[in-house]
Order: sequence, then C-alpha cells, then structure tokens
Amino acid sequence: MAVMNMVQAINSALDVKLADDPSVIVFGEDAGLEGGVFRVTEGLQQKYGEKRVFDTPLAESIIVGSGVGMAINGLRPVCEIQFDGFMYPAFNQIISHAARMRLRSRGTYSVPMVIRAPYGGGIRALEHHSESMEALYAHIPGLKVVIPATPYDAKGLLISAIEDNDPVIFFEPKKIYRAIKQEVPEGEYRIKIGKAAILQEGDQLTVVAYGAMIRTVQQALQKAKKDGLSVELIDLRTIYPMDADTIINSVKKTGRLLVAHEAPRSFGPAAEIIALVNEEAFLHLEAPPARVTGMDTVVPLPKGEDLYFPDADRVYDAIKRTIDF
Amino acid sequence: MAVMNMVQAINSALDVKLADDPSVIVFGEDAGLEGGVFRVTEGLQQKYGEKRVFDTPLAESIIVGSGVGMAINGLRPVCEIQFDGFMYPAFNQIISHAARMRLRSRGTYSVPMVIRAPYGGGIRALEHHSESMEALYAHIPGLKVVIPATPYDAKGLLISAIEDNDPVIFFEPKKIYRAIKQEVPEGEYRIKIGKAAILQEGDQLTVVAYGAMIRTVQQALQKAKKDGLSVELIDLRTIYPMDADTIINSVKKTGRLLVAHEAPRSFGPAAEIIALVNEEAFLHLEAPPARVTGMDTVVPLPKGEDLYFPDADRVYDAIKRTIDF
Amino acid sequence: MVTTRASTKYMTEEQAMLFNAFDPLSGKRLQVMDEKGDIVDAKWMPDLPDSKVVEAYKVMLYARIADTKSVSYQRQGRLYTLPSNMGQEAAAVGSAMALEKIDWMVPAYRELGAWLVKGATMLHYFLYFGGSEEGSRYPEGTRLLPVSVPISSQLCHAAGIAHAAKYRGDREVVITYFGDGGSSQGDFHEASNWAAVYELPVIFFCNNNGYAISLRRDKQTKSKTIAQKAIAYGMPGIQVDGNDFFAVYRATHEAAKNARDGNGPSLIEAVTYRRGSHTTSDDPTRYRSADEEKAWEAKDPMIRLRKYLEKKKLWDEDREKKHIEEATSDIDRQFKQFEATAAPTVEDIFKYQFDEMPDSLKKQMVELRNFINRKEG
Amino acid sequence: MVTTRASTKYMTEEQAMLFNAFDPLSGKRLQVMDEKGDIVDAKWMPDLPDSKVVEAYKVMLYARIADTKSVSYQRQGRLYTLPSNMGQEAAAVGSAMALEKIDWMVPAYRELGAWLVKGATMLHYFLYFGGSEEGSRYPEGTRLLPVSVPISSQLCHAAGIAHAAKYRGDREVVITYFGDGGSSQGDFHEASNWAAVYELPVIFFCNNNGYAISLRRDKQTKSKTIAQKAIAYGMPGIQVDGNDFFAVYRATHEAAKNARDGNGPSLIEAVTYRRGSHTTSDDPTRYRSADEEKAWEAKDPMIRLRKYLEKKKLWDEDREKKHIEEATSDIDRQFKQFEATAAPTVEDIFKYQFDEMPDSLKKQMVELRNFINRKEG
Ligand SMILES: Cc1ncc(C[n+]2csc(CCOP(=O)(O)OP(=O)(O)O)c2C)c(N)n1
Ligand SMILES: Cc1ncc(C[n+]2csc(CCOP(=O)(O)OP(=O)(O)O)c2C)c(N)n1
Ligand SMILES: [Mg+2]
Ligand SMILES: [Mg+2]
Repeated sequence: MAVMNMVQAINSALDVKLADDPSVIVFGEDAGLEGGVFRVTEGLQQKYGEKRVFDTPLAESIIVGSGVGMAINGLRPVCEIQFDGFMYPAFNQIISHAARMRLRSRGTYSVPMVIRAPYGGGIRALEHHSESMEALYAHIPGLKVVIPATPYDAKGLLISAIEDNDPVIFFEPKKIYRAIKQEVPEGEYRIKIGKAAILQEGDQLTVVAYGAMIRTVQQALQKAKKDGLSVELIDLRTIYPMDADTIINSVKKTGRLLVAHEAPRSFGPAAEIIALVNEEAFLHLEAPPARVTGMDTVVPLPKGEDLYFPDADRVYDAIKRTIDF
Repeated sequence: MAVMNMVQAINSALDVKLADDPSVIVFGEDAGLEGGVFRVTEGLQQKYGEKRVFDTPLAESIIVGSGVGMAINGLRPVCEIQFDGFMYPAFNQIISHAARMRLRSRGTYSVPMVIRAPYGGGIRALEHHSESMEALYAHIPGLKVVIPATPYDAKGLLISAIEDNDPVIFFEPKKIYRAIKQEVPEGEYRIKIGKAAILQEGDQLTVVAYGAMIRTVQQALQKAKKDGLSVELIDLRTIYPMDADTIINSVKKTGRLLVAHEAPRSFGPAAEIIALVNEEAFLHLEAPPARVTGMDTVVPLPKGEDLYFPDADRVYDAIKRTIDF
Repeated sequence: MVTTRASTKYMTEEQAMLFNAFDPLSGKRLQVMDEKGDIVDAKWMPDLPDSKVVEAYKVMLYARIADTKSVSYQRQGRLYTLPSNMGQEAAAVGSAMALEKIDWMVPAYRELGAWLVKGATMLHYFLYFGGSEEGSRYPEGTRLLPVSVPISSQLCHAAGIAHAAKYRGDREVVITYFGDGGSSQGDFHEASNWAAVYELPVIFFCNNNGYAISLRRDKQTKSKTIAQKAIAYGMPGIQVDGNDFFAVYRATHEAAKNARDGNGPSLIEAVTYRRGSHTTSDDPTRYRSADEEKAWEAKDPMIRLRKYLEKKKLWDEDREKKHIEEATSDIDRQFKQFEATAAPTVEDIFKYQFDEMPDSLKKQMVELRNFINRKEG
Repeated sequence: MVTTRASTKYMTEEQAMLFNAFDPLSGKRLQVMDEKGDIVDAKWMPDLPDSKVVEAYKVMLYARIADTKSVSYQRQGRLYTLPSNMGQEAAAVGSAMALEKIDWMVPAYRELGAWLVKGATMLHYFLYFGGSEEGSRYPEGTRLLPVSVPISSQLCHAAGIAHAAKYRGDREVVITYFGDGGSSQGDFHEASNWAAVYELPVIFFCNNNGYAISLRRDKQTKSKTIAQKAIAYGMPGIQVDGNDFFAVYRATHEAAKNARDGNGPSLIEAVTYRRGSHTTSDDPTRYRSADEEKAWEAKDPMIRLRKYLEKKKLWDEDREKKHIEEATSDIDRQFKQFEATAAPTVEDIFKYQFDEMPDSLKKQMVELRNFINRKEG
C-alpha cells in the first residue's frame, strides 16, 4: 500500500473512477491543466485528456448547472468548486435543481453528481476561504453531505460518492489536506455514505465530530486520557443522512454528549445531533449535551482566527465540564 | 384604528417609512407599477413616484447586490424577492456581502437593508413557492431573520426592520397574507426584533412556533383546552437573534417543549431551540423535547401538500404525546 | 460574407447567410410570412411538404384549444395556477418541429405547443398543473425535461445535456426556452458563455413576448434586441417574427443544423406576444392597454397560418370545425383521466427523494403513517 | 456618427467619437503611447499637465516597489497570501487618476495603484494582507470599498452605489474593477444590465490581464473582446491598451464625464498582463511560457511611461533613484507600523458583526473570555 495524504488519496479516487467508468468526468476552475489550486486533480488531464478533465470559465452557477444537465444525459460529473466559500453563486442550481430533479420527474431523471470543494478553516487564508457551512446543505432535502477526516476515508467515501445515484456535496477539510499521511490502497474500495465511525471507545462521554475537528478532538483526548477520562469518539463522516443509530447507541452507553465543529453554533450541526439524542435517548442523558463550535460571527481574517476556531484546549475544557456536570 | 390583513399591514409599514424617511426606497420584480404579485406594494409607486418605488429587471442577485451598494451609499433599501424560493440566485450577495460588509470594514460601511419575501407553504402553488428555508438564513452570521404571525406584528416588525442598521430577512407567511384581519394602527409603531411573544400562558408544556404555524397551533390548542391541558404558546417572531430567555423561562416552568414549523426537520430551527433548552434548562426537562415539522423532502406539489405540512391534528397529537410522556 | 462578431466560421455558406443577413445590429428581423398569410420573403421559406404545414397548424390549434380549456378549468378550481401560451403557438410549435426525435427539449413553462410536439400529452399537462409530480413522468426517451420554474436556470441544464452529447459524439441537439425577462438572469449569461466556449449544440430560444409579468421588454434591458446579446458570446444571434411559423421553423432549423454540424450554439429571439395573462393569477389590465392587446390580436400566429393554408386550399372551415371537435374530445378525455387519478400516498412523498431511502427518511415516513393510523384508527 | 448598438445618445460629439471610433467590433484598440514611449495617436492624448504625468509615474513606481516588497515579505512569512499587481500599474493608476474625489471606487483585489490614488495607504494594505480587518478601515470619506473576493460580486455594489447617487442627484461616479475571468460571472451580466436600464453613473473597468489564475483569456469566452459584451446591454464599450497610461486615463475620463452627464454606464476593457503570479500561492510556470512573459516584459507600463517622461526631460536616473529611496523608506516605515500593531482581542471578533450586539453573541463572547481566563488563570 502507498502512503498518501488527503490530496493524494482524493486524486487516487478520481483516478480510479476515471479509469473505471467512461461516464465520469472531472472539471472546475483550474482543475484541468494545472490540476487545481490545491493540486487535487494534478496529472489527471494529462492522463485522461481534455475531454474528461477540463478547466472551466469562472462561473459557478453553470459549473453546477451544466453538471445537472450532464448527469441527466448519462454522465457522472465530478465538479470542483475552488473553495466552499464560492459555492454560493451556484446555490440556486444546487437547491432548486440538483436536489430536486429526481423527485420532480418521479425518477425519470436523476443527478448522480459530486460537488467537491476544499472546506473549513485553519489555513490563514483570505476572506471566504475559512468557513464551514455544511449545515446549509444538510438542511436541503435531496442532498447528501460528506466530510472525510482521513486520507483513507476520503478515498473510500469519494468513490462511493461518485457511484451514488444522487448528488453529493463532498467537503474536503483543507487544513488537513497534507497534514495526515496514511496507508491507502491504490485500487478501489468504498466507505458507505451515511455510516459514522467509532474512532475510540469510552463510557463516560460521547464526542461527535468530523473533518479537521477530529484531529483537534484527538489531541484533547490525549490529555483526557492522562486524566483517566474514558471518552468515546465518533467521526460522523456523513452529515446527511446522519448515522443516528451509532450516536444514540453511544450516548445510551455514556450518558453524555459533546459535539464539536468549526461551523457557527446557532442552527449548526450540533443542534441537530442534540435534538436527535433528545428524541431517542432522553432518559439516558446525565448531563446537558454540550457544543464546542465556531462563533455566530464571520470567521476573522488570519490574525483573529485562533480566537475563533475551537482548539484542543477548548475541546478539553468542554469534555471536563460535561463529565464533571 | 383600521382593520387590516397582513398584506395591508405590510403596505402600511412601507407607507409609513416612505413618508417618514427619504432614504427608504422600495423595489423588486413587479413591485412598482402593479404593486407586486401579492399587491403588497400596491399604490406606493403612485404615491411616492417611480424613483422611490420601482420595478426591476428579472435578476435577484443584482436586486440584493445593488441593495448592498445603495445601503453603503446612504439609503435604506427594502427589496422584494417575489417568492422565498427565488432568493437563491441572490444567495451569494446575501451571505458574502450583506451579512459581512459591516464586519469586513470594521464598521466603516454597513447594510441597513430589508429583504422581504412571501414565504412558506399552504397556498397550493407551483414548485418553489411553498418552502420554509429560514434556517439557512438564521445560520448565516450577520443576518437577522424575522417572521410575523399577525398583521399587527407584521407592521411593527417591518418598521423596526427598516430602521435596523443591519440586514434583515423579512419572511411573510403567504398562507396568512389575507387570512387574518386585525385592528392595526395607521401610524407608526415598533415591535422589537429579537423578542418573542407569549400568546397563551400554561404550565404543562411550552409550544414554540412562528409564522403561519401559529394559527395551526392555536387550532390544536383549542382541542387541548377541551382536554384540560395547560399549554404555553410562544410566537418566536424573530428566528435570529432568538429570544432564548423567553423560551428557557417558559420551559423551566412547564418542563416540556414542543417546537412546530413547516421547515424540514433535520438541521431545522427546532433543533436549535432544543439545543438551547438543553444547555440552559436541562434539569427542568421532564419529557423529550418534540418536533412537529415538515419532512426532509421537497415540498410536494399541491395534491400532496396536505400530507406534508403539519396540521392542527398533527400538532395536537404531538402535544398529547409530549404531555403524556 | 461572414462578419467577425460571431463564430460562424464552420457554418455552411447558406447558414452563415441567414445569420449574417439578419445581423441583430442591422435592425432586421426574419419574416417569411406576413399577417395576411402571404409569403413575403420566399428566399427563407423552409422546404416543408404541405402535409407538415397542415400538421403544424393542427398542433397549434390543439394547443390553443387546450390552453383555453385549461384556463377555464383553472377558473373553476379544477386546476391550479397555470401560464397561458395563447399567442405564442407559432414560436412553440415552429421551433419544436424543426428538431429531430433524438434532440432534447429543456423548457421553461410557457411552451405547451412545443411539449406536445415533443411527446408530452395533455394528461401530463393536467397532472402537472393539477398539482401532481406525475405530470413530469414522461415516457422513457421523450427527452423533454420537466417545467423549470426558477427563471433561466434551465439554460444551464441545456448546456450540460449538450456537453454530454458532444462528449459521447452523439448527434443530438438541445433546444432550451426562456423569456425576455429571463435574459436578465445571470444563468442566461453563464450558460451562453459556456455553450459558446465548448462549442456545444444548444439553441437558446427566447420567447420575447413583450412582458415579464408586468414589466415591459423595454424596461427589462437597454439593448435594442435580445438577439444582439449573442455578440457577447461570439455566437450567432437572430431576431425572428415569432408569430410567423415559417420564420421560426427556418431559423430553428438552421440553428439545429449548425449545432449538429459541430458549430456550437446560437441564440434565436422570437418576437411574439402573450395574449393571455401571465398566469391565471395575473391581471394584465393593470399594466397594458386594450389597444395594445387588440393590435397584437391581428398578428395572431393562428390567423396567418390558417390564411396561408386556406389560400393554398389546404384548409377550410369544415376542416377547422372537425379538428376543433376532435381536439376537444381528446382533451376532454384526458381531463377526465386526470380527474380520476388517485391522490398521492404517503410513500409518494418520500420515495422519489433519493434512489435509496435513507433511514432518517424511512423514520419520518413511518412516523407519518403511524400518525395517520392513530388519527383514523 | 453614432452607431445604433450603444445608447450613446446623450453623449457629446467628442465622447461619442471616442466610443464610436473604437467600436469593439471593428477590432480597434485605443493606444495613445507606444512601447517606446512615443505618442502615436495625439488625437486622444489626454489634456494633462506634465506635473500630473510625473505624479502618475511616481505612484506607479511606488506601487511597483510596494508590490515587490510585499511579495518578498509574504515569502518570509510576514504577510499572508496576496495578489501581485505587477504589470498592471498603468491600468490601476490611469483609471483612478481620471476620477474625482467624490467618486467611488469598488475594487476587486488586484488594483493596488488605484487604491493608493484613492486614499488607501500601504499600512491598510499590509494590515489587510497581514490578516486583519483593520486594513479595510479607511478614513471616513475615502469612498473606497474593501477588497471583494467573490469574483464580480462587487459589480452589483457599484451599481447600487451609483443608484443611490443618482437617486439623490449627486454628481458622483462609481468605478468598479474586475478581471477577464470575472466577465464570465452572472453578476457581471446582471450588474451591467441594471446599470444600463437605470442609466447609472458606473464605469465597469475590466483588467483583462490574459489569465484567470491558469485559464487563458481565449478559453474564458469566445467573444473576440470583452469590450463587445457592452453591446448586450446597449452601453458603450471600448478596448484600450491597458499598459498605456494615457489611453487608460483618456478612456476612463470620457466614461466618467459621460456618466457624470447622466448618460449611464460604460465598459472599458484594459488589455494588460499580470507579470507576477496570480497570488503568492500560484506558480505561473505551470500554465504559461517564459517567452510569453518576456514578450510582455517589453510592454511593461512603467518602462514606456518612464521613456516618455525622459524624452520630455521630466524624469531621469537621479530622480528615479531618489523616488525609489523615498518610496522604500515610506513603505518600510508603514510595514514596521503594521508589524507593531496589536493582535485582535476577543471583543474585536464580535463587536462589528451587528450595530448592536445581540444577547446570543454577548453570551458567546463571555463564554470565550471565561474559557481564556480559565486557561490562563
Ligand atoms: C428566479 C425567479 N425569479 C422570479 C420568478 C417569478 N416569475 C415567474 S415568471 C416571471 C416572469 C418571466 O418573464 P419572462 O422571462 O419574460 O417569461 P414569460 O413569463 O413572459 O413567458 C417571474 C418574475 C421565478 N419564477 N424565478
Ligand atoms: C466566485 C469566485 N469563484 C472563484 C474564486 C477563486 N478565484 C480567485 S481569483 C480567480 C481568478 C480571477 O481571474 P480574473 O477575473 O481574470 O482576475 P485576475 O485574478 O486575473 O486579476 C479565481 C478563480 C473567487 N474568488 N470567487
Ligand atoms: Mg416575457
Ligand atoms: Mg485575469
């Protein structure tokens, strides 16, 4: 097996599917010739040609909207939006069409499309390059939302996303694009969309997180371990449809819940998880479910970003307080 | 006092502010000459002239985006988006600019703009005319989101929204545009944004709702009353910033919570309210907080819509079950 | 001679002639047949057998009757809000007939005649405007997309469908419809640019019917024509008399041929008039004069095609009556069928959202069923 | 003579002459000064005192030095990612100098020279690209908007600012910048159409620098010029040599006069070249050749304006050296000031989101402060 970072693992997933299925095409701003601003599609145009891997004009609505059309006419488009902060010009195409074409046409037409975008904060970037707005997409009926936390998961989930018969928003935590290296099979394998992973077992507290936040939580858990605390860590992997069972079973065991994400707190993903747990495991809850999240403000420019994003200390602090309740 | 329905009350609010403040201008598709497809702006162009109340080209991004510019240059634009389902072409302008200009410029520029749109379901309309996507806006840092439930509130809240120094998304429940008539003062008055209203006091259960759902809940409460159930009803009025105190104090008293909305359940407004109550009134909860909501699907066309939207029976059923827990 | 502004480079001499002869900046508009049904520009008369022209008239008449009936059903509360196509039949039918069966049609919402040509039935139409998604369940291979409500968003899908066709090397061409109002949307711009950049087989067909609800065309945009907007994308554009079946047919035919030959997209502006209200919820007297409506009545596309056929002895009052009868009974039959259609079930609400229903949806479905059972039981 | 395609109707003879003489479809481009610094089209030479031209050169040189220094500070990790303006100084400074103090500037992100003319300082620039919102806190009345990152979205704000100006009857004009890539965005289309419909005083200034990151201009759009896109909106458009200070100044001056006279918007395409990388994160060798870069080096806007000044004895090696020294020390001083700026506080994160901080935000602020206290205490 090769050792890959997330950029390489995603590239490998695209490579596998491009080789395997002629209906797969890959495109986006700068995604062709230069292989994307993060080099995720590097080498693919050279290998598969300009018809299958190509650059587009600077226009997100038509990138997604033409993807809808391509999918209707038999392709499996994988489009790249250069940063998650630039998906909004395409929002109408996503919510009004990608998410609805199957239902609208009673299954006559469907949109097996993947919209990939580098996602999340922590790279000291310009404005609009650091947000975590997955809740917007998770709330829209008809979309699946996937956020991997490791190279291995990224590849397996992306292959599943490309093979999925419905539109998938695939957010790639840019902070850990190159931060984690891992053994990743060169060939094809799948990780099921809609299935969370238990990364660590424990019985005093359930922590739910995903994406780059997993690493932050893991750092906090090292400290917690030294304190003798027994914490279960769930990597959600898919935001919608959510793996409620894994979360609920865990909370039934631990009696306590903490959700950590970079997204703004109010109306964010943690709220949904807390609501679900209330509905299904109310009598098991021994402490108020807690949230460690971004603020209800715009992400600050780099000089302020460390104040904004939850770090291991903040997660640790919340772990302690929830267990001590 | 005059008796007004919500359309008239909103018209009256616009009239009051147009008369009062020359920096207020009103525009949107068909909002000028014909007074809007729901006639909300009827007569205003005739009264205030084409410069202050005008029709626009069919292009939502520039409607909102030019509003941002107008606001920066000293006006208080009130723009109408013909239906909430057509706000998405303007989503980039809303999230990337309206919501951020003040913070981005350290207060040098601000966007005192109101974006009005008929909102919600229940009018047996074509696709994209029945959704309730307030959670999308409530999750975006920098926006306020207001949804009135009565003509009186609509006028008072809209006047406050126009006077607010930040952007306000003002959703008008189209189902009850003409369904409720009420005494409404002809002159100016304000209802504070961010303040909920307790419509009915009770001590067994707190029901939180807003918009057209208030009427539905009230119907259910009639039945509940006959059963001798004592229910407190809170009309949220503002979705963001939320009046957490009113909700929390109520739940501390009743020990039970039900949230009703038309929006899809997952990642919807009810989740946030449940999370808040968990954080602030955990030890008071005697039953799992419940949600009566739309489904995680696209709103069906009219023939299916009665199955989709929560009606009084569904709300009543949930009230009973939450109290009986 | 080929002008520099549009990429007419791969066009045949004849194709380039049409688009150049009617250069949008020249102020010219293609008209083949005038209001009296006389052929005024024989050079551009399409080469159609008489039977085809009769067929076209029949579809137009059928659409007119269906439209009129639908509006009155709506008034009776038996259909929901719907957009009348009255007055735009030549643009709808003329453009659709110029295509082949393998071609795709990506509609807006006001092209009833075109949908009928493409294979939709009035049952589909009644179901759709009667409030059921079943109205968009077209038979496999119809290559007609469902109505697209968000203005001009469908132009992007047309570009994508054409992209897939070109990718596979298929011969199919895509036509997509939008209105004068739709020309202001960003998606019109992005889709046109995309289609031109990749030289995709798309026909952007603008039904300029003078209004976007209440807004007059001259307040929608300052450009003298919609057709000239093609210049921004380096693609050919042409303005045609949209009430002239022959002009519409010919322009679409040339554009389709051009697209099929690998020369990329073009833009057709059909100047027409919406004789009815915007939708059944609209009251046109608020924004336009009776005089104006009257003037356009005289330019009605049905009248002039009928006159043409009558002058050629291909049509007469008897045939008119007979066709009206046949169409009426056919439409009535389908309306009955529509009214007898069962209401959607709980499952219908959920099962088309995803290919495989996720657990969370299943739970909501069960919950809804349980509630209904509790209520009924 | 005034052509029909653009609404040049209210223009003065002279203004119409410029826009018509350089009709984008004619393939002509306005160039006043050639690469050797010689005036090749005296007819369009702007009427500027020598001192103004010297001042322009000085700002351009200052911007060049500031740009070069910033790139190297970024390489040292003392600034974050930033977009170099090298090679585009004539377009930036020439356009900005053609405006009045009351006018508004709505930037994209690559117009450093223009911002300096408008009243921004290098301290602002360093703060901004050093990761602080304080960099956009311009002094009251500067009428310069913060950098706009989402491509072409700012064109809408320009239209709105102009709308407000026209509404009040003020004389102010708005200039907004975007790139060749930006011309593909829907917002370019919607803003242009809107400004034309309401005849707003906007100058849409396109810095066509040949690339959108790695995508060449000829793959961005099929239209021969960006300028001809103006035809879609019935507004005047012109292509100018963007490395020719005089051409840029003159075209902007005419467009501003035109706008100020109430004749509405216009589109200027300045053909230039980004000599540096897209941003400091970009590697241009992946998508363009050293030969191409070399060819454009010869067309550098600094070289030709310097030659012009030297031929007129308005500039020489000594002055050049002296200005470089002065500029360098001024820039250094501001960089030091930037580096001495305090880090943002917890309150800074929260207090600018709304005019009045809602309770929910106050709670989050207190919570964050408490955590920091717990951590530190
Ligand atoms: C994005 C969007 N905005 C607004 C509407 C509401 N709306 C429906 S039809 C219409 C006017 C369309 O005018 P035009 O494009 O000229 O087509 P016509 O109706 O005249 O055929 C409007 C504003 C919509 N459907 N989609
Ligand atoms: C809506 C949006 N999409 C993508 C990006 C990422 N991006 C930043 S600059 C750029 C290229 C811009 O090219 P152009 O408009 O020619 O301006 P230039 O950088 O050449 O000055 C891209 C794609 C963005 N900022 N905004
Ligand atoms: Mg129209
Ligand atoms: Mg560029």
